[in-house]
Amino acid sequence: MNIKDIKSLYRFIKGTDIVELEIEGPDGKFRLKRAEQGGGVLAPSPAPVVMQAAPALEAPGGVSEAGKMPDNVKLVTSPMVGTFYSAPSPEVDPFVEIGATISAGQPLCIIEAMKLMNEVESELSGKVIEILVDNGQPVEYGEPLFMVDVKK
Amino acid sequence: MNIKDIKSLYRFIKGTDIVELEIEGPDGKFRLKRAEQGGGVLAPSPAPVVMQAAPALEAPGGVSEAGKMPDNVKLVTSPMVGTFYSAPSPEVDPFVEIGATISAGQPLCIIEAMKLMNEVESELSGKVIEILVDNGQPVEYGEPLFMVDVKK
Amino acid sequence: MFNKILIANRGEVAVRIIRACKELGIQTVAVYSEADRDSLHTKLADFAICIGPAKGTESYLNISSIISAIEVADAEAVHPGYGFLAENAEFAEVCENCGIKLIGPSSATIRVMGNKVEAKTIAEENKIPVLPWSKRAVADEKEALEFAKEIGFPLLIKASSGGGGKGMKLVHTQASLPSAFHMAKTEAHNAFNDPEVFLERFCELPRHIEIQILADEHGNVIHLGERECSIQRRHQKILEEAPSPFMDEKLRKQMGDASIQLAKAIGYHNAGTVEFLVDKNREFYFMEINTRLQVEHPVTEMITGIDIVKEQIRIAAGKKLPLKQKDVTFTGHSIECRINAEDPKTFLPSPGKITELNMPGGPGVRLDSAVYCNSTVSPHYDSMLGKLIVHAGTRNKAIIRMRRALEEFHIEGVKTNVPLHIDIMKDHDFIDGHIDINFLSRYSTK
Amino acid sequence: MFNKILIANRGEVAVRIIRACKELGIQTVAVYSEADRDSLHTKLADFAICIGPAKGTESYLNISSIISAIEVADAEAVHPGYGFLAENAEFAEVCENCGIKLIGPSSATIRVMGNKVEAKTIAEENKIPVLPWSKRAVADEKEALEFAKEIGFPLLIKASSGGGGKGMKLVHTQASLPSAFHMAKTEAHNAFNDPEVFLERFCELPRHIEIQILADEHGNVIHLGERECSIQRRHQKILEEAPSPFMDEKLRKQMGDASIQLAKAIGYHNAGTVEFLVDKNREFYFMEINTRLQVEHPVTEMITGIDIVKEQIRIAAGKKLPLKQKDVTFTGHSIECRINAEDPKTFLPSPGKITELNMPGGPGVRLDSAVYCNSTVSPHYDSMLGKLIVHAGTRNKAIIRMRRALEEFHIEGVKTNVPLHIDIMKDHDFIDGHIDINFLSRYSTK
Repeated sequence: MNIKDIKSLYRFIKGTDIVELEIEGPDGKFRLKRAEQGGGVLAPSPAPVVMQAAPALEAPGGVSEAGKMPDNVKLVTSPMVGTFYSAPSPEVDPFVEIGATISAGQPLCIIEAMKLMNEVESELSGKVIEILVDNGQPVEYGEPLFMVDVKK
Repeated sequence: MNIKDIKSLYRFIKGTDIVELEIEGPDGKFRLKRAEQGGGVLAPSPAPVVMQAAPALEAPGGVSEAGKMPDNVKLVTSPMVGTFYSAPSPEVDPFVEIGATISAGQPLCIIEAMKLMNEVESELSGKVIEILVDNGQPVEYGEPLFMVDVKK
Repeated sequence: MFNKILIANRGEVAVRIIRACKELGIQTVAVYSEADRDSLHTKLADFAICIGPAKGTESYLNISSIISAIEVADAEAVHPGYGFLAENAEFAEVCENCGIKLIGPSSATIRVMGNKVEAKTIAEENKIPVLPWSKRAVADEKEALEFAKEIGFPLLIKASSGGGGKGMKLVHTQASLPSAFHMAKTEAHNAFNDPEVFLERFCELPRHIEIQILADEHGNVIHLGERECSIQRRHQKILEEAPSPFMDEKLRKQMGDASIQLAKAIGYHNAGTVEFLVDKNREFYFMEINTRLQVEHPVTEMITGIDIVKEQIRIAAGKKLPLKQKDVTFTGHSIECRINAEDPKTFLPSPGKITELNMPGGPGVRLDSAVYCNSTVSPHYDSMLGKLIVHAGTRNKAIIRMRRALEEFHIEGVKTNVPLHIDIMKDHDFIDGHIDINFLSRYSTK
Repeated sequence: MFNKILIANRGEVAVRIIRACKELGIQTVAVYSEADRDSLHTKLADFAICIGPAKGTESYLNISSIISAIEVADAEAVHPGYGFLAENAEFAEVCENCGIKLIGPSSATIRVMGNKVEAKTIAEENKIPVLPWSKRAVADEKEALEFAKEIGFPLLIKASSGGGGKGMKLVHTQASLPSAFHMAKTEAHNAFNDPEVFLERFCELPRHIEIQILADEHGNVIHLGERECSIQRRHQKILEEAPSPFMDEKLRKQMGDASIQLAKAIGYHNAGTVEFLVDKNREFYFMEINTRLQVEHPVTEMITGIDIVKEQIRIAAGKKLPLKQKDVTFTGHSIECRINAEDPKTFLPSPGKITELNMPGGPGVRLDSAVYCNSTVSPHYDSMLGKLIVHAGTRNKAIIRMRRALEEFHIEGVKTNVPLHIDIMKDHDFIDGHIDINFLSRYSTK
């Protein structure tokens, strides 16, 4: 666990309702505490981090491995590098918000790449339990965007 | 297992009564067959090998690990680098021969180092079952010289 | 000078470019596929962006992903390395349109030089010697037979968009020309999506010698001497050296002058390599220009002391060349061995996890590598682990040093061509400098 | 030339010597202790002989074991490296008596130069500047007080057989002289089995600058310029460079001429290093001659292109120096960082198994190392893992390159002083060349 790892984890946590995270190594311990229902942890980040800092030599895997989730929670990841937009234009409402019920094929967000607006459609049906990135934030290929509870 | 390993093992085997040796890796298999009692495998080597060729990067450990011996068989190893002589002078009989019963403190051989003749005394009592080096052969520090059955 | 450069590549060349940037005080952005999350270039860059899955077409060859990554990273320039998008005119054009500086020549230069018929035509117009050829793309069998009469047999059918031997056919007799012509067209179409082919006289047992040039954006062009690249297997170089044991001062000046003249004629800028065939009578023939950094650039760096990658970056930033031709001097001899993860006998790639690794070191040894112990050699990309480069006072000393260094190389988990390189270092023909592009094929049947 | 050389050492210097021998076509015999069975020098040599248990006194310092090994290996010469038996006059004498060629000066030279009183006396006789001193060993307190009046305070009490700061005491006042004198004698006796001490003026904030010389057995002596070795911790060098940022052509000539003169006066042969203190007024004072290869020899090799280890071997084989002084030229700047397995804060050794390793590479980087991934750093010997050496056109570029290379260094399983070296590369005093032998002590309190 070095500064880069911590930064990278923090960046992950920042977009979620995780309020406590404890990790021991190697593979030994893992503790995660989420905010109580209704807690408003999801404040927008004032200075969005531009990209993932290069992982240090000792950092295995990427952000998506940071937490192990229950089987019913799935991630929607970014299909390309670009800028994440939660709505088709600044004036209108976001495609989805936390708590929304979604079905496969429904548009979830837009990734702008090379000035093209690419609509990302959901491959899952369920309930959106987290939006992991901020509006206007650059995202990598494979970066988790939404947490969906597929049981609901 | 490369040529160097094979040569090194052959050199080890040459001074013993091993007649067959099978090794598989890694740590998987090991088979060793010794000569029948009275079999004369211990022919003197016509061209003594001057020294141990450098072990290749992949060769773990040294000669002494090549075979695992029964608990009652112990090795007398060379206390220094030098030339092994089985007798105090060419005209006289060797200190010990195969089958000899020895007791602790008894001289076993001479190692010549820097023109000095160093008598090697036994720290074991028992029966000499193998002499592992040839008369006049250079030996390393720690190189096995005699196999002694300490039960007898 | 640039503040931040994105490197649109992977492996040792990405590491090489990161090193140059760090020494120039420029921030680096690596892009990586999912398979390269733990690769050295991903770890060494200041920033790293995942651009797609392992497959090259979906990551390192995906122009829109890379442009997006440049934009989100706010990089001012992009270095394409070699391979992938390095000679892709479309990528260069997109960069130009997006206001991103591509560290290389213009898209127009890349496009023209990517077509061998156009390149040869321009060379001839500039009085650079070329092998007798059909002077244009050959339309049909009938034209082929006509041109063949002029050129004579044996001759080569080559693809206009070709490279790496694909779409190339050697024809010894008129009788076999028609079928070879159609096969070449089909191959060219499949490999390059362009069935255009032309005819060229076949040069027997030539040497492959190339001239490194540097051209700034102010019209200054210099050459950094030649590289001998005759040791090839199936048109893939595996060992290069500088200077060429075949070269003399007069021929170097002729080939260097021709290269500079051509570069000036086409308004070339940035680093480039002019490839020639040289026959046993020391006649040289223009083949093509590689509009990018070459794998084998370090041997030139070792004998000239010039950092070609840094010069590329400075040129792209609009700087003038710091040297004139007379300032370029050559010291000693350098050899590069490409270390590939492959079976030294079957030449089949050997991907896997590197479980033990000892790299050579000591005086006169340079390693441009992208692997480390416990790293994984991916099956998705080319099998080159890195390059072992030596420098010494003379060619003979360089050969001895390379052999010493190769013998220190120890790797487990993947097979490599190190044993083949050791054999080459002991080969009397190689030691005597008797090499041509068939050296390795003759050699491997020994 | 020799056919077979035994290397009476371990670690990176043994590897360095094996490399030189291989390039000269000489067979190599490594000796190793039981703890070094899997060490790199054991693996790289053509032959390897186990000479004893891990403890140095029973293996690498055991003269009779090493002589026996030379005899059974039938080696014609022995290279002692540095440390262990490298400046042991008795070992040199035994070699001479046994007809074994020691690659180094004669036992007589080693013995005389091992005694600092004798060395300083000879230097003074040859008009080489020395710091004001007692001119001989000091017998008792009374003599010490008399000499102290002449020399003045502050002064140093030093052991005649000393080295590495042992038996050395700094004295500021007459009152503290007697007790310091007795403490120094006791320390000297314990450390070197020789209680002899002498007095010397204390030079404040000096630089430690040394001159590399090469002397053949035919009376020819040249110098290869200086090395700046002021970055020391407790009298242990950790970083060296060449040329010294403090040096100018005039001072280099003066110190070089003095070194050559001294070497000729004592009939020195083989490689050697003349150590000087240089004060802020550019006055230089002879300290001692190291009658062996220095750890930091690569920085001189990098700027001169001369392979010092090969020259040592050629000289020992009776060859004449291939160069005259005027042929020695200096190109660019070189820095060496000693990479030690130690805690970068507490400086305590950190032995262990290396579980992850990425070594730096690329242009201008040389690694003289004896470790590999999955190898074990033994607690029995000194903690140096190897040396990272860079070369570049200027000192500033060399510093940037070293920092880049250090940042690529990645090792797990042992702690190293790489972070300390990175800090030094960023230090403004270091970058500006404001260094003296207290640099690191001031630095570590920052």
